[in-house]
Amino acid sequence: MATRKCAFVQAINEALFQAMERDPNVIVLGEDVAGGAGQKEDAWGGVMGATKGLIGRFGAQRVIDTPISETGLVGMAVGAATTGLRPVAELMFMDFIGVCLDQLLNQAAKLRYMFGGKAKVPLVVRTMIGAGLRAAAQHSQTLYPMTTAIPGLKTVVPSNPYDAKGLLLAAIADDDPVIFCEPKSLYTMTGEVPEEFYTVPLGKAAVARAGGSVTIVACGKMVETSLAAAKSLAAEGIDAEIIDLRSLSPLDEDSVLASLGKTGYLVVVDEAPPRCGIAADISALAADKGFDLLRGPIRRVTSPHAPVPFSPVLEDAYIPTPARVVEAVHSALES
Amino acid sequence: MATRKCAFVQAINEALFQAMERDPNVIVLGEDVAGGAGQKEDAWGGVMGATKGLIGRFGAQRVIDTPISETGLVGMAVGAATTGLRPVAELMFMDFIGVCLDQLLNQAAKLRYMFGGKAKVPLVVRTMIGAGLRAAAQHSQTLYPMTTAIPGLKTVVPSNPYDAKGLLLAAIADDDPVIFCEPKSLYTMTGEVPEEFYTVPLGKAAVARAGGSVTIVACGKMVETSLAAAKSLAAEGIDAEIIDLRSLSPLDEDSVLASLGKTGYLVVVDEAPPRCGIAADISALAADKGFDLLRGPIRRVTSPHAPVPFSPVLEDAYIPTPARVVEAVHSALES
Amino acid sequence: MELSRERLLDTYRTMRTIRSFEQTLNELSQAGRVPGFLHLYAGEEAVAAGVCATLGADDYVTSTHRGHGHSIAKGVDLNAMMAEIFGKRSGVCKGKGGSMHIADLGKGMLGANGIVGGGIPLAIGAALSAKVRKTGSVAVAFFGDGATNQGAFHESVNIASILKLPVVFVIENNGYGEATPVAYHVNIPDLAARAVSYGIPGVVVEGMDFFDVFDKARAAVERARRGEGPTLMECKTYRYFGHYVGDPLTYRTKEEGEKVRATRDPLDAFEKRVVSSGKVTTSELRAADDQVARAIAEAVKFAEASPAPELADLLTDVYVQYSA
Amino acid sequence: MELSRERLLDTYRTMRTIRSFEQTLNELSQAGRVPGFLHLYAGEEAVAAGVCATLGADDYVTSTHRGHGHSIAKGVDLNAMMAEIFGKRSGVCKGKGGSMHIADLGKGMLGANGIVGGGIPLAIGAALSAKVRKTGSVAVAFFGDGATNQGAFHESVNIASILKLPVVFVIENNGYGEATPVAYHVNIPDLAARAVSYGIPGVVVEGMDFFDVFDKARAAVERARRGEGPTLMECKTYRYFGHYVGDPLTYRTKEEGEKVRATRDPLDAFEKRVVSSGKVTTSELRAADDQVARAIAEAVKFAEASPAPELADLLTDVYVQYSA
Ligand SMILES: Cc1ncc(C[n+]2csc(CCOP(=O)(O)OP(=O)(O)O)c2C)c(N)n1
Ligand SMILES: Cc1ncc(C[n+]2csc(CCOP(=O)(O)OP(=O)(O)O)c2C)c(N)n1
Ligand SMILES: [Mg+2]
Ligand SMILES: [Mg+2]
Repeated sequence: MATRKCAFVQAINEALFQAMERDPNVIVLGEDVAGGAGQKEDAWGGVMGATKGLIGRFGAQRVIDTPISETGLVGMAVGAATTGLRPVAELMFMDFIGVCLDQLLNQAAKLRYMFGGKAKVPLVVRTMIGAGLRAAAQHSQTLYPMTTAIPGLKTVVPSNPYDAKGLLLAAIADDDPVIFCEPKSLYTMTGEVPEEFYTVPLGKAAVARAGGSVTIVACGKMVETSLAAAKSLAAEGIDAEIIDLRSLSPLDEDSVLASLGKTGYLVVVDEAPPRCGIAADISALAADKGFDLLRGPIRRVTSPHAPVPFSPVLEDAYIPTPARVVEAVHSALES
Repeated sequence: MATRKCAFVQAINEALFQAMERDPNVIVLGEDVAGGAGQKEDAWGGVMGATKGLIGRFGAQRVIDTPISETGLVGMAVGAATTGLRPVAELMFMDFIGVCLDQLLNQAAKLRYMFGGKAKVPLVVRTMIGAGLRAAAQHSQTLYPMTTAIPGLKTVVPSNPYDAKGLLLAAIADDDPVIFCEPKSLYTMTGEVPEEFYTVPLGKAAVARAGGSVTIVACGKMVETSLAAAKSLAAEGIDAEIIDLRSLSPLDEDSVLASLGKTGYLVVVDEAPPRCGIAADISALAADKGFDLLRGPIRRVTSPHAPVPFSPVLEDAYIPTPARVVEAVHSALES
Repeated sequence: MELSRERLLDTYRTMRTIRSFEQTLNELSQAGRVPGFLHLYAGEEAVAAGVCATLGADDYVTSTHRGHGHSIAKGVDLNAMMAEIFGKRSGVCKGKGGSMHIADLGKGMLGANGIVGGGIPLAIGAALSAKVRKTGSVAVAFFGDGATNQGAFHESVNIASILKLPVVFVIENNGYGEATPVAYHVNIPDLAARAVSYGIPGVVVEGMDFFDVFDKARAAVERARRGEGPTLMECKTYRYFGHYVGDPLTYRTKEEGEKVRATRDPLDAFEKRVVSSGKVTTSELRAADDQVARAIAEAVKFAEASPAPELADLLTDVYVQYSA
Repeated sequence: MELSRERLLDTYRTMRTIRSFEQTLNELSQAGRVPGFLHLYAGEEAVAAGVCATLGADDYVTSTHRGHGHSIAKGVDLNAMMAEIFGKRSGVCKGKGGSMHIADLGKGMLGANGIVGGGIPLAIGAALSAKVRKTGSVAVAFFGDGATNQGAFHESVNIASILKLPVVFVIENNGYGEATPVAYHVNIPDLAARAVSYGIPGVVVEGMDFFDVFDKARAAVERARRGEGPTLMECKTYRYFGHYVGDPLTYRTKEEGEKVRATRDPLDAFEKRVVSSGKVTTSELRAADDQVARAIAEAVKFAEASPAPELADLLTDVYVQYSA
């Protein structure tokens, strides 16, 4: 496949174009996804430009600006998905899930089960996550543990442009509702991305770095953080293996356990706060099915049990850093 | 203190009476908390009667029926708490949190932090949780992992009438927002309850059964389930210690670790589905700070990763049973 | 009265079926023969029957916790409904949903819903689907007076208006949300007036009169199908039983209910009208009653005789596919 | 014009302060000297100033992402605001909130809010508190045209109406929600018409005219204080800058903005009116301009010179108390 350097946000954009080209039932909807100026070439295309150009190519029937009504727009997408469309709804920031959670928790996630398998809900909700942009407590949260916990939903978190495109195309092709979390601080990250259509399967983790000394499990932005930590660790002769989960639900338990089988030590790095999060979830998996493989305690590197602060100095201290990952690895290996 | 047998729901009711008697700033609001008939003695007092009689005693100024508008009513309670009242809002079923989450996630939980400590939010949200009443997927969920995960909120789950009254009084006296989860299948459970005002401190677990062979951690309805399991286990000579968490946030880590120090084995029982739940959370704690105490894998007994089914045979298979707890203990001890 | 004799009889059968279905369930539930909570539709038959009589098989409806009437009017199989309410594997949702989640997508019935207001966004989604896929279908959202105070109502109607979606919003104003009277929970006499907020027609309907419902629903459905956007219909109606089976009904007088039954009963009114029109005879209606009674008895027998779900069913239907 | 010379000068100073504050921030932000996203209030000064001029220190306001104007009009300290926006420890929220979360409960300012519509329920809560505790205070909720499509708006206004809460709902209709014009996102000419849904007065206000805002807000506040319940005010206004600093403004023409500035500018209109009334002289206003300029420069200096938060601040203020 022909690849070229491409930013994360462009990879998202390209996936949307290709999905819409292939299937007339794919539609995009959300606040300013067209962007106020109708058909005009310079329409916003989303607050960060992720949907830029779609309105010009596919028109207002399939690229739908909505009012600021997340319950209405997400619920409309659920209803549309149940009746023949494959909507990609944009929930601008995942922090806003609080104004529309019911349509995900009690409708999208449960219709199929409650209806005895007679419905399917091929819905994707794209949404931005994570801190680092000085956007403060209501625009910086990492809330995917909430959707991971909900049976009936799938939750996906890409960590690089290649996966962003391939996972989004897989999510759109998937017949179940998928919460697609885009770490906003990665939007400008560049990487090799094939021009063609391709998918990265949901529910399959990736080995972001192979190694034998310790397993580091992460997703999204924290993969980059872990890779930076692994670099320092390598300098001290500690060879970390990094598992990039990519999908939180379904979870690729085998990949986590296989790596643990190689290394015997586990550190889980996650940007969400510690309680009932992914770090706890992976720890529990390892302490149950992987107990016999464990040679030391499982350390977690997470944000603190606190809201995201505004001030840059505080925000930088809030988000897990490579230094904290290194420290956790030392602590895991030493005990 | 003079105690007498009292049902769980009466203990709740008595706590509300006593809190309202002591402090004129305590108000109760929610859907049909008075119950449509105004001052009349036979007003509903909530769908399950938990607020029965309050309207007759305290009047419509302090016992406020609201429209079916959870965002409005919970948000109103948050605003009232920030400006001098101590509201006890009823969110009838925790399943309905999806229509009002924002007011908890982004307002109640964060105002104090975002405002640099200048606000306090002495709010209690009472809400029913759990399966067993053939109420199906949208009226049976155990969603406290969601609020436990949110920094700024406290989450409490009583397992018996004594704790229900004492924890509720403590929650109302507390200056932070507390999500008070009432297992609806325990409403008819009776137990000794003092007539007087008393509090059970938030953030303190209880030893529901002392034992030395294995630690079982549970909360709410699952304490009863675990006690039943312990009874069978005792017959085989396995002496389980049961830790009733009571508060999920703040979490009494010390009690969990202390028990683990005695037994070396851990089983966590929870009614919520497995992913990113309390069972995972407690496992992670033990696999980190308690790793050296662990003598075997940590087993979790939870509901499956599925919505709650309606049919009685399926619902009974959905909820963790004493038999499944026994099995998990065997498996933990055997490996 | 332009409806044919056959359609009038069909309509009567629909309304009678709803009434008998609910009366039967009320007894079965009080006798402990049905699990779970039931919200009965008796008294409101003319709304479901009147609206659904204007719809085709390809049109959609979304429903509420009080959804049996909508399902019956939309043609969901009685046996499968009853078995569902009994929690049996032969139920329309394999016993996984129960009374509050009856759905049959093949009939355009997108589900009862346990979340007040929860079905309204789904209805505009079905309407959007019809519009984008150009199927010509229309969606109807049924919901109560209480539900009009949910944010989901407000957001959905506004979106439908600005996108001119083919949808009809039907408020079933039965005077109460649980124990709370509508005069307490809103400050306006007619909920139809809320249409003003969205720039769409708002219509007050005598919800106990099948013909008034039918006429106004037809106009609204036709308007939607022409691509002119949504209508908000407020059907003034009444529920005969309590909010749920077991409700002590302390919040309304016995006289209030008796008066409605005596003066506004939708089946009586219908009977009087069609018999006096000469199109249908009393004995035809009595024959229909018998037919319905047999069908309901049959459904109960079917439900009771049906096997429970199998334990493996617990884990199916969560996803279409859930693995790597 | 019944306001005294002093109050008119105060008002002018408030509006000029808002204008200068926002112009200064626009420059600082574009120069990269301020972290984060900024939503500027310039152009809408008459709304905040007009409404808050009718409030006392014990009255409450809730605000939005575009909240600087409300804070200034409610009397929050400029230095502390500026330091907050810079993320400094001397900020009114210790640097933890930033532009989108400025609050000062001592001044009755219950917070800017990053969630569209999120502040409206808080306002009715403050009003409930005033009512139950009989303090005589009134609460005002400020929010945008776009926010009127949030469920939180609908639920809150309805509750306030039925409980007759002392609250005033102020829509700042600046023509756009982000890039979306109001004519797209609703299907009615005046958002004030939504008052019909709640049985409360709805008032259209020329939001660029301080005096129209003041008069109508006063009536609404007095009504609330008398215990007669809420009012919905729609102030037609305009934002001079983009949705946020950095917005390419592709969705509106340059001419549109220029025309509003030339013909409806709230500061110009105010100046013309008060000068021609003879109560205030042009030179007094120019002196006020200088005073304001100095205060803003001072605030920037204060903010820049202030120390950053300390790392320990990261974990404080999450709870009042969090342990067993
Ligand atoms: C979001 C939500 N809030 C509360 C409830 C509990 N509840 C179930 S039915 C009902 C009353 C609904 O009233 P209305 O909409 O008028 O419908 P009706 O029951 O009268 O048909 C309430 C409050 C719920 N199911 N969902
Ligand atoms: C619930 C929610 N949805 C979306 C957003 C993103 N957002 C921030 S401001 C804004 C536009 C608000 O428009 P309006 O209410 O008219 O206020 P204005 O910005 O014009 O002052 C949007 C969509 C948000 N912050 N919160
Ligand atoms: Mg009703
Ligand atoms: Mg606006």
